Amino acid sequence: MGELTRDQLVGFYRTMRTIRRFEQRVVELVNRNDIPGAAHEYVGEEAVATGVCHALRPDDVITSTHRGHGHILAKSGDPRRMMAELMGKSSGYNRGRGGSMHIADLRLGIFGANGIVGAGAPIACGAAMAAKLKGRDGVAAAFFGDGATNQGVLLEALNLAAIWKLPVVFVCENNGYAISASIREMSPLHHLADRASAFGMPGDTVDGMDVLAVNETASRAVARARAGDGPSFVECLTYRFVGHFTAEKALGIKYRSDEEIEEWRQRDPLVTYPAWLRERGICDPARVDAEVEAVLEEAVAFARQSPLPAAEEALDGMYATTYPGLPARGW
Amino acid sequence: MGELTRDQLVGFYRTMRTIRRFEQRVVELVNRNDIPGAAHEYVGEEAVATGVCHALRPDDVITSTHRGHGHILAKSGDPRRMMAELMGKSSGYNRGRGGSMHIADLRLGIFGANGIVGAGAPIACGAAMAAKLKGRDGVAAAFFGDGATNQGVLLEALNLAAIWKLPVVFVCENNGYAISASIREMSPLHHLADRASAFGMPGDTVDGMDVLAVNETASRAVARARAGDGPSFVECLTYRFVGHFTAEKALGIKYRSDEEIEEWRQRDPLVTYPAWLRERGICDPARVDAEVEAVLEEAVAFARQSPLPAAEEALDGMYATTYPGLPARGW
Amino acid sequence: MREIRYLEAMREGLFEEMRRDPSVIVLGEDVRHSVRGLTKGIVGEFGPARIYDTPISEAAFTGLATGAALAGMRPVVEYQINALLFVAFDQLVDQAQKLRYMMGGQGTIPVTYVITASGARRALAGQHSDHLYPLLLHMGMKTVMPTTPEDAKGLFKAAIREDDPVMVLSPAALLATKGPVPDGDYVTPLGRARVAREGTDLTIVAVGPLVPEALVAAETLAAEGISAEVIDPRSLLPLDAETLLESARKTGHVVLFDDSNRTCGFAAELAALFADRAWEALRAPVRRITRADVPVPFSTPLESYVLPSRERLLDACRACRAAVQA
Amino acid sequence: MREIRYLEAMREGLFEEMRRDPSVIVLGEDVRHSVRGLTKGIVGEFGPARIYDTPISEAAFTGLATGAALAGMRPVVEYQINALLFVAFDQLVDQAQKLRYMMGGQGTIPVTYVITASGARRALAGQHSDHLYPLLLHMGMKTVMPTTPEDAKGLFKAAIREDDPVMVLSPAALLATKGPVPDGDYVTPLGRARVAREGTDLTIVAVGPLVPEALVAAETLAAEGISAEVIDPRSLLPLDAETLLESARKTGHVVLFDDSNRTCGFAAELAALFADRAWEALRAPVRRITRADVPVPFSTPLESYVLPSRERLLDACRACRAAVQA
Ligand SMILES: Cc1ncc(C[n+]2csc(CCOP(=O)(O)OP(=O)(O)O)c2C)c(N)n1
Ligand SMILES: Cc1ncc(C[n+]2csc(CCOP(=O)(O)OP(=O)(O)O)c2C)c(N)n1
Ligand SMILES: [Mg+2]
Ligand SMILES: [Mg+2]
Repeated sequence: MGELTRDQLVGFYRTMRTIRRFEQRVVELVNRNDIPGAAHEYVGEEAVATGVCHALRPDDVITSTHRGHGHILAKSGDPRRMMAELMGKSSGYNRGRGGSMHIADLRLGIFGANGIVGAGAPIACGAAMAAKLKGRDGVAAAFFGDGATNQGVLLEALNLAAIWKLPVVFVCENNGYAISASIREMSPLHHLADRASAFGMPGDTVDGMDVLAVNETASRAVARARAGDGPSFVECLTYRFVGHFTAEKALGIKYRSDEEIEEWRQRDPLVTYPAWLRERGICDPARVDAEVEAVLEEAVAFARQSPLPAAEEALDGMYATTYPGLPARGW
Repeated sequence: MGELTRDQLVGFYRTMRTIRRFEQRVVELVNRNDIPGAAHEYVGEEAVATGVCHALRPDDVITSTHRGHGHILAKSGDPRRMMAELMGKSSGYNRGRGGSMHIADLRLGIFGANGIVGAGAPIACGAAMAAKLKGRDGVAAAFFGDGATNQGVLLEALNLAAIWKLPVVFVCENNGYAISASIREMSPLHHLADRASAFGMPGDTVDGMDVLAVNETASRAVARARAGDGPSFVECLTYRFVGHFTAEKALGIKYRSDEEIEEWRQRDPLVTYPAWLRERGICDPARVDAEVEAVLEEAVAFARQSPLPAAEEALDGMYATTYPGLPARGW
Repeated sequence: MREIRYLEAMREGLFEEMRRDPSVIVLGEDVRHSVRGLTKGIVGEFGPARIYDTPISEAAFTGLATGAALAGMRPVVEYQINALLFVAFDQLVDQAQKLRYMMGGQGTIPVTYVITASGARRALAGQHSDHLYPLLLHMGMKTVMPTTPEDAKGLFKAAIREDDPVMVLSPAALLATKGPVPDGDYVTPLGRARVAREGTDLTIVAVGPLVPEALVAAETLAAEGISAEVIDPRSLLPLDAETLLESARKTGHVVLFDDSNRTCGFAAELAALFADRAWEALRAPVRRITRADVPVPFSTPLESYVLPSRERLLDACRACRAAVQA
Repeated sequence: MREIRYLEAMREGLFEEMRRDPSVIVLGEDVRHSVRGLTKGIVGEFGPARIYDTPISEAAFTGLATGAALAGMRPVVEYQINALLFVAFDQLVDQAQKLRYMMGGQGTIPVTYVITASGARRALAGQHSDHLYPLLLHMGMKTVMPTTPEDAKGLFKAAIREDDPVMVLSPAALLATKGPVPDGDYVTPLGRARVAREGTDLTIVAVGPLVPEALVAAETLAAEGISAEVIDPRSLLPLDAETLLESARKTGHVVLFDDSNRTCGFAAELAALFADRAWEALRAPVRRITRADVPVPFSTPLESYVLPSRERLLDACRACRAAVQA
């Protein structure tokens, strides 16, 4: 793996800070109805996406989840086009068709957020297989939550990756809950990484609030995959500081104790990591903060200025090859 | 568990012999076109169904597979109504609607063979849950093959059973192959029972050609379930002496070496077990053979004599409560 | 009669059935905290043995409900969105729906599936906006979609008592609407359509969230001198074909206003039904206003373009009448 | 022209495309030993890197094909029976089919799915006899069902070259039939119906395994003085609506002969199409002969009763003509 450079260390912070601030703006914009629909914020989990994606190359692939903003930003997604997509604008990544749960940028290897829990895992396996067949040493990382470890297709995907030694890293973001359901009740396992051995691959559990730890473990898994030694499973222990989605407050449900939330907040990577950077004199985080602010300011402005798509575009682009009468109109 | 009685030991043989001879007749009848469609014979695997079902009570439940005749006979299914079903007769278990892959007798706790690999496992979980909720100490056993261990719904079911401590025994009949696919290539695991720990339950691997070993292990798992201690996974190493289905020969495919087949045949429970019974003076297997022959003779005769269902019956019984126009006719 | 909200009426129905029949249990994701609101307070009244938060294992818990039902329970299974049917599809349509028939009529499978916020809400995009009832109907699954609080309670209760699998779809757009709901125990039987508005010139068959839209459209048409009858099938399978055909025979003009995809959708089935069995009476082609056959897009102008709209319904109704007058 | 069997023509098509394009790979259960016969000899010619026996994990290998396709491969995925679509359903219709649209048109997903023995074979009962194309059409998936060896090869090759997901259904009943197949490279384009027999009095639209049945029925009708036109859509989506409508406009009488379930089935879609767009020309109601809406039963008399039959087709054709003459 080698030592991390100063630039890399600062880069981790820039990514984490970008995710945190991006999400905070999303919450504001959702509450103001500038972003319609549901957004699942990644606040608290920044170290996971950052640690993993910084272990990847630009030509590597990720598949993401309903809680995808962090993964996409960490894989160098453009905040402008993301924000525009969230606002349903035609300059958005998906030309307004996808919104939060479907953002993709194939050129950056971002094979899409996904609205279906677990569904991205086999797609990542396919990308990995393609890399292998084309004689490239590309790797695919599949992100998914603790809840997803009980979804059949994900378990099937683990097995496929193992028997075909696909260069995949399965990244389990264990934030303790699937909406209101505690993973303690939904799984008999103490460490979800223990499921890995049943699928013939190494499993590690790592502190998902520590970007350096995540990056180190992910880098090992990526190197293993790249070397042709097959898949790995990395469980990252993390926590979301916010509700399952922006609108959770309105539901009036409570499934986590204030103490639990407070305990995890003590380990906020957006507090601990910049403190560490400052202490070591690696950089002045405030500088990065200012840069990030400018980028996000511009992203929001770009999104706001962009036009909405024309209604009739809704029937375009469903098929790569189209035919008369396709897709059928509803009238 | 306690010592097995002489009656039990003889009973094991009677069941195994019944299955073997039933299946041999099925092959003949399929080849003569007296049984239409596809039948998946259980020849070679008799010790598994026998050992497991003899560990169950009459009010316990099983779910079976496409290769179900053995399970059903071992759970006291009536060979007459089974044979009639295979011939599509109205006296068959399913009144001719189901055939080989769907035989069921709910009163005997036989919740059906199933044409979809892995699909019976969650159904067994449901039966187990019902027993628990009704305050009974009933147990459900789910049979499935090695190939089924890679089907998502089965893996999901393992987890459900574990977290809810359902009284289920998962019986994996590892006969080495899913049609032509060797489990060695389809799973990274040496012992499929090793998947169990990833779902928080004990897993055992047992010699599936040894009815006593199967029965002992299954009895332990059943006792555990009945005591409220939750599910277990029992892998039985076995082998089918015949093709995947009766018609396999016609396909002209070969995926198992003659040596391998021969090796397993050396361990044929229909040879080794009666020899053991004879040696110990427990019984004269030839007597049992004669009884079994008579039973099967009668079953075939019963099936032959029974009438085919009337065509119009085809639209009956789809719904427990019916309505005008339901089910829609095709004309 | 007292007026309550649709969702509250559903909840009343569920609680009443649980009191009435101890074999009714509830399974689904987040049902204890009741993210969807249907099951709020259920643990308090009925205790933890009758309500189960499931892992994200839709196929398995659907199958579990089947097994439990065969063994004498009467499970109610909640799915958070239509798309969850996709991952549970084999267990729904190939197991629960088929088993009784394949077993030659042995046993019953009294499972009620409920999607408490069914169909499109605003801006949930391609995987959270489907309305999949045609897939279920094609596979023979009983399916109801109540559109008033009264029917919501009555049909939900009827579904729970039914000895077959029944899917109950509660359109997201209607959950907060209020309406009169009778006191005390009642059920709305499956297989009976509701004439939501009487009329003589034109029959609009409207489904689920589109029924209120159709009623508004009917007012507009009335002002234009067209008397539209609006029929709410509410029970999609079994379907009350007679009430639909009778209306078509009376008006001679039919416009279908359906919330599913177009190709092989529910409106296609109805059009085929009318073209076959109301042929003599029809005086204009049967028109379908449906969703377009694309995933529901996220951005509001795109979404509105793809979903069936009142404007398109009005155009179709006018064209349908004009066709004849011309 | 040389005559070869349907299955052999498919196989030729697959081999030709694999030679032509190194990105074509094959995935499925038992494809190396080729239990279905389509892939016989493939390992020998193309080596193990282009053909994968999968575990019984249909959802995962379907998703894997999607990912591989997005990354530049062109996978051909074989399913042994229709029911396997159920367990892979989310990955098929909610992922592969939707992703491109939801991504705003990024990328292509050139996956070909093939069910080499599609529909009912004899006595395989409720879970091995489905014919599920209406479910796919409803979700917008391109779907073809060739009925001659020539089309089998041509449409399969076209499907493989198509840059979208395409389902190829090869009816079990037709795999062994022989017919002329051109030498050399050709494709049969999607979206063009085939007029299998010309006629003037009545249009029969027949699907898949029912096409040969319809042709026999047409001979019987001819002897009775009714000239039936038989149309084989062969490409179900995209559908060649114009050819179908043209025939209906010519004959004024339409009978649909479809191998899927009735409710919300393919015949419903066609009936709706005709009732809307051939309205003026129709001189009798559009009749549907389809499967009954029950799982296919095992026993032969029951099975025959449930599946669409030539006798019922003939009755419907006669009634359809009589309706007018009366
Ligand atoms: C297959 C499926 N089931 C259920 C849902 C509804 N749902 C969306 S997110 C979610 C919880 C996911 O939990 P987890 O995987 O732990 O991810 P997290 O939200 O914690 O990041 C659920 C149940 C879905 N989208 N897909
Ligand atoms: C979900 C599913 N996939 C594929 C099939 C086709 N199929 C029927 S049996 C079988 C092999 C099953 O292997 P295994 O589970 O090991 O059982 P065995 O036949 O060896 O007893 C396959 C692939 C099916 N019926 N269901
Ligand atoms: Mg989580
Ligand atoms: Mg096997």
